[in-house]
Amino acid sequence: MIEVTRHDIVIVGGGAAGLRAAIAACEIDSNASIALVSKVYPMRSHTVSAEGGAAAVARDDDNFEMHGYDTVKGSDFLGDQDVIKYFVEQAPRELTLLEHWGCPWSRNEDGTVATRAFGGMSTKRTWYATDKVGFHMLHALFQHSLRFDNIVRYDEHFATKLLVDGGVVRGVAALDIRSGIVRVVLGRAVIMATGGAGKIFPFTTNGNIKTGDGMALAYRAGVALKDMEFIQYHPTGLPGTGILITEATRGEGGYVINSEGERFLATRDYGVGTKAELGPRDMISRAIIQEIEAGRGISGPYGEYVHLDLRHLGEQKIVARLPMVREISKIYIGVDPVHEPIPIRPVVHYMMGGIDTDITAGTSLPGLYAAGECASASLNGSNRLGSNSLTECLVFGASAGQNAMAFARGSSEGSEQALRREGEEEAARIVALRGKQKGGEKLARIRADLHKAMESGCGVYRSAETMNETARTVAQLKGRYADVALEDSSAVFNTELVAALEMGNMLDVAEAVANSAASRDESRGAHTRRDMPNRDDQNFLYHTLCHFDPAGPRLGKKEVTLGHWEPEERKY
Amino acid sequence: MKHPLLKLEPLIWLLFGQGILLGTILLTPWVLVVGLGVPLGIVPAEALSYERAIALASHIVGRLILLGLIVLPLWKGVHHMRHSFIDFGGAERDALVAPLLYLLATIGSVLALVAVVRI
Amino acid sequence: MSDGQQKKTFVITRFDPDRDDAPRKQAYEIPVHPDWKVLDALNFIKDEIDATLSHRWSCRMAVCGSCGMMVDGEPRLTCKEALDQYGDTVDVAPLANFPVVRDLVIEADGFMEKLTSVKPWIIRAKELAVEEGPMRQSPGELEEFKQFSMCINCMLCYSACPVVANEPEFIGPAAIALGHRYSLDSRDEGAAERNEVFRGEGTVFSCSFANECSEVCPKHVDPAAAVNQAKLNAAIDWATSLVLSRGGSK
Amino acid sequence: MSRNAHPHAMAPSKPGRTRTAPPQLPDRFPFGGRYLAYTLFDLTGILYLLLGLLVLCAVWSLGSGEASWNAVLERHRNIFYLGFHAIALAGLIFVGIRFFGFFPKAQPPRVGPLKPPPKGAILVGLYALWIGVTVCLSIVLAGGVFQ
Ligand SMILES: Cc1cc2nc3c(=O)[nH]c(=O)nc-3n(C[C@H](O)[C@H](O)[C@H](O)COP(=O)(O)OP(=O)(O)OC[C@H]3O[C@@H](n4cnc5c(N)ncnc54)[C@H](O)[C@@H]3O)c2cc1C
Ligand code: SF4
Ligand code: F3S
Ligand code: FES
Repeated sequence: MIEVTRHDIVIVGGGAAGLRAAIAACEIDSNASIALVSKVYPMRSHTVSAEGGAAAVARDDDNFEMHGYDTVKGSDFLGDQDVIKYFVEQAPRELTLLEHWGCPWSRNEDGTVATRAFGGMSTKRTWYATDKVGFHMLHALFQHSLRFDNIVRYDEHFATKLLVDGGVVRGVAALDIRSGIVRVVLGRAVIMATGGAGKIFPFTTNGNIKTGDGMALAYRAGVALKDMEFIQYHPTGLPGTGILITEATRGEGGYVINSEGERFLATRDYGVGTKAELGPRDMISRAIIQEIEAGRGISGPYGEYVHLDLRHLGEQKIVARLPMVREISKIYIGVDPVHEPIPIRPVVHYMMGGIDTDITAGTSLPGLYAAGECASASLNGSNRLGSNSLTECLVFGASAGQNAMAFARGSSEGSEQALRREGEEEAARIVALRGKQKGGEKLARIRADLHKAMESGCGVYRSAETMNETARTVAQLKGRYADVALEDSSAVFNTELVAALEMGNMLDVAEAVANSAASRDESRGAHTRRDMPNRDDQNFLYHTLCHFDPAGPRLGKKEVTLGHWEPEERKY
Repeated sequence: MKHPLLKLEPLIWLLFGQGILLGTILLTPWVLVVGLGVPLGIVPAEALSYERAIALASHIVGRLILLGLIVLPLWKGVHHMRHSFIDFGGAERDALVAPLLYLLATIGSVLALVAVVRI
Repeated sequence: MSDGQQKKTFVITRFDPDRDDAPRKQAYEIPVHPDWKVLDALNFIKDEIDATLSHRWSCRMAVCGSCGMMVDGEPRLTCKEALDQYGDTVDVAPLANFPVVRDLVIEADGFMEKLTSVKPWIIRAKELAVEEGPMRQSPGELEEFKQFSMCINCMLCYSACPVVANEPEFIGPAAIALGHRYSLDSRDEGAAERNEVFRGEGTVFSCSFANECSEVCPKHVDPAAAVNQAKLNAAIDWATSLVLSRGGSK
Repeated sequence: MSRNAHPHAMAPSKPGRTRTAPPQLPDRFPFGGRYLAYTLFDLTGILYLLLGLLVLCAVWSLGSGEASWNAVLERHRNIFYLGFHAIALAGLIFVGIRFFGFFPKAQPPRVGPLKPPPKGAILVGLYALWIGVTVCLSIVLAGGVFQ
């Protein structure tokens, strides 16, 4: 049994990118019907957990050229330069809009918006609202979106399939988690804004919902996933839980120290130069691993770590600028940063790669747009600079909304009959999976094995051998997944069913990550190989594309758009 | 349950609030002296002799204080009783009970006015 | 670590509308880790013992607001509450005062409606253009509403408030706090509109200042303060509108 | 087990999409844990109502002449009246302490251009007022002044 509804456009995802897209669409046409499908209530989206800030040129001593250069250099020159230029120019406008919509940005004494330093940024250009930036941005966006009654929300609906008819995207099939019904939500354009996929790794800052669903849906619908090998490790995660301690701690002047109390980023040569703690994430993560390998880590119940020391900032500054860091440290690791250094180690944080999009947020599939972490517009290249991604969600969320609306106007509705049939097939698949007793595999086992494989093959340091091994394991896991047995046959709020669907998506994303990684025979940005430590612009200054094929992924290449900044050695 | 009283809710709440605030402040000395001190003989009975009571009460300040001493606690009383009634599961009957309680307080308030004028 | 093998029993309220007439209790005895939060235990049960257990969670860092439940009778964020503060038996139930969808999952749509009803967005007589740039707001002006903007919509306050339990129309602590937050924002001009809402069907005056909402709020929003401030503002607004409409009636 | 809350508590305006179990009140309500103080606080409503009515009676009698006033004074010596006033005093102090504690935070940071004094100052002011008025009025009533 399915239910069919029609809208002008369908947005999948209620995080910063999805909400921004919805609002952008409303601004164009306040009568258009906009479906917002999200597997959690929008304000629960993982944007909520972003802490440090959002970057945009704001100060007199800053300009677009500098923001652009920092970004392209951070990307290890794999960022598309037209995209970067567009992004930095739109950024101030987008953050200003958010200010108009009520986001409680922290302020300078004169009432202007305050900015802070961030890793890899050459000046203070990160707007912040203490250290709960994502939370405040998401709630401001969500609350602002509530004023438009033409946004029709499908809360707690899990999109499982892109519906394509005549080569054009016409909507999605979505499981209503609450009732178990499958809805066919039709629109003349679809925007994917489903966020990242950190959950394919065991140790991540990402929440439970970040399972790469949108990437997998697009991938299976024939759109390439781009640059999937680039997984950002954030240097400062709490051992055990992986909860993030924001980079703003370093922006505000925190030190990273080893077991000997040494500020190794400043004293040793890790490529970050005088930036020390304000270097980019990939370099600092590698430095921490090297310190640990050199025996200068501290060992604890959850493995080796180093320290993030904020004590010299003083209680007043910590309370005023970093209240959440203090709260989190106290609750989740039992440390008060005012008096003790915080244990930290690199943790999987962000996917530079994603659905292959261009400067318009469009994809190779007509009618399909993507924005936010699930997309790869090639802003971030091989390494994202902290605080660029929240802004990215806004900039490309807005263009996705605008361009999808424009596309929808010129597009027909597609054959309802065909789409209904597709929806029914999807519903049948889901019903068959629900409480499927036959099978010898347990979901939790598959997840554990996936985690192990991804960590060993796609960690901070990689090698041909481990990556290929991981790619093989993932392929096996896909086979085991087909044999999974489930226990819960209830139609209502069946979270086991949702987890099983998510597992299918994670395996597809993991497949793309492992295979893309194995194909890049160089070290660049977050992709660091022990066996090939150097960057190779001659052969590898291109984007990796990974295409879905039931027989196994097919890899391809895409040009990097250069033209403004010449690639050079990345040294700070 | 929507009832016409909703419109007057701000007024009721203001009276109620003052009942807690000023009512408590004014009632404390009253209970201490009139309710306990004099009857227990701690305070000499002459303090509340008819003549003295009349003299104090007929002053304009005296009249105002007495008015406050009656009206404010009445409103605090009925409003809280309404809350209690709802808390103990009477929400369905609120549309009936609330007007009755507020009527009681209104009648009491009118009588209070008469009483202080008539001294 | 896990060698000590401390065990605890979790008595969990279960309800499957497909099968159960009414909620029932089910006990699980599991080994627990000293560092665990309550949520870790639930996830262990789901992964290892009973995959049919349903509960909401995501961020596991006390910011997404999805994991609220009654733990030993008190509304708590399960990802924030350390297990070691509880005894050998821990009772976990869905949030009080909400209809129960399944197991530990409650109906949140009613809350979403209340949240929307207070117009939680910046209202201005004339919308600003982006070109005008960010508005100015002093740190002092920010301070006036900052605390009330910290709400994560976890709804714990709703399950503690006796008025919410008994008066279905009551807008309730978090939503009123949110509306009040916008009215206090120096960039907003919509206070009068919201006061209208506050005096309407789910009137703020229903709140009996139980203060339970603030007691249980994991984010120190102090919604009781917001609700009671909103009362005063709504009352003042009512009084002035009374005077004005009498004086200004043409 | 706890009692059911109002059947429509926190229900959406349109009926939910699946069958739900009815909302329950928190286990401890109304007399357990912190709820006890709240419930008692509300129940002091009865005390205040009775006190208001007693004062009304007294004032009315005062206006009716000496005899009825003296009857009032006489009545107050009755053990029930004394007991009631003792309980009432406890109730007043309880209400005062609980409410004055909450009062400062119930003041908006701004009403138009007006800002209230700092919270600490409000609290000190309230207690000063309470004690001050109690002492002064008690002295007046007890015949300390205006003889
Ligand atoms: C801990 C942490 C801190 C961070 N700090 C910063 C920072 O300081 N600065 C910065 O710039 N960036 C930061 N980031 C990165 C940034 O927050 C994210 O990249 C960004 O929030 C992603 O937003 P999004 O809208 O793309 O996705 P999300 O916010 O993850 O939202 C995804 C949405 O898609 C929905 N969805 C997913 N799958 C489905 C499906 N199958 N069906 C229906 N709906 C679905 C979800 O319900 C959700 O609404 C941080 C990230 C983390 C994890
Ligand atoms: S006010 Fe506090 S308890 Fe209530 S929803 Fe918000 S954060 Fe949760
Ligand atoms: S608990 Fe409820 S009664 Fe008022 S003070 Fe909070 S809203
Ligand atoms: S899981 Fe997000 S608040 Fe607990």
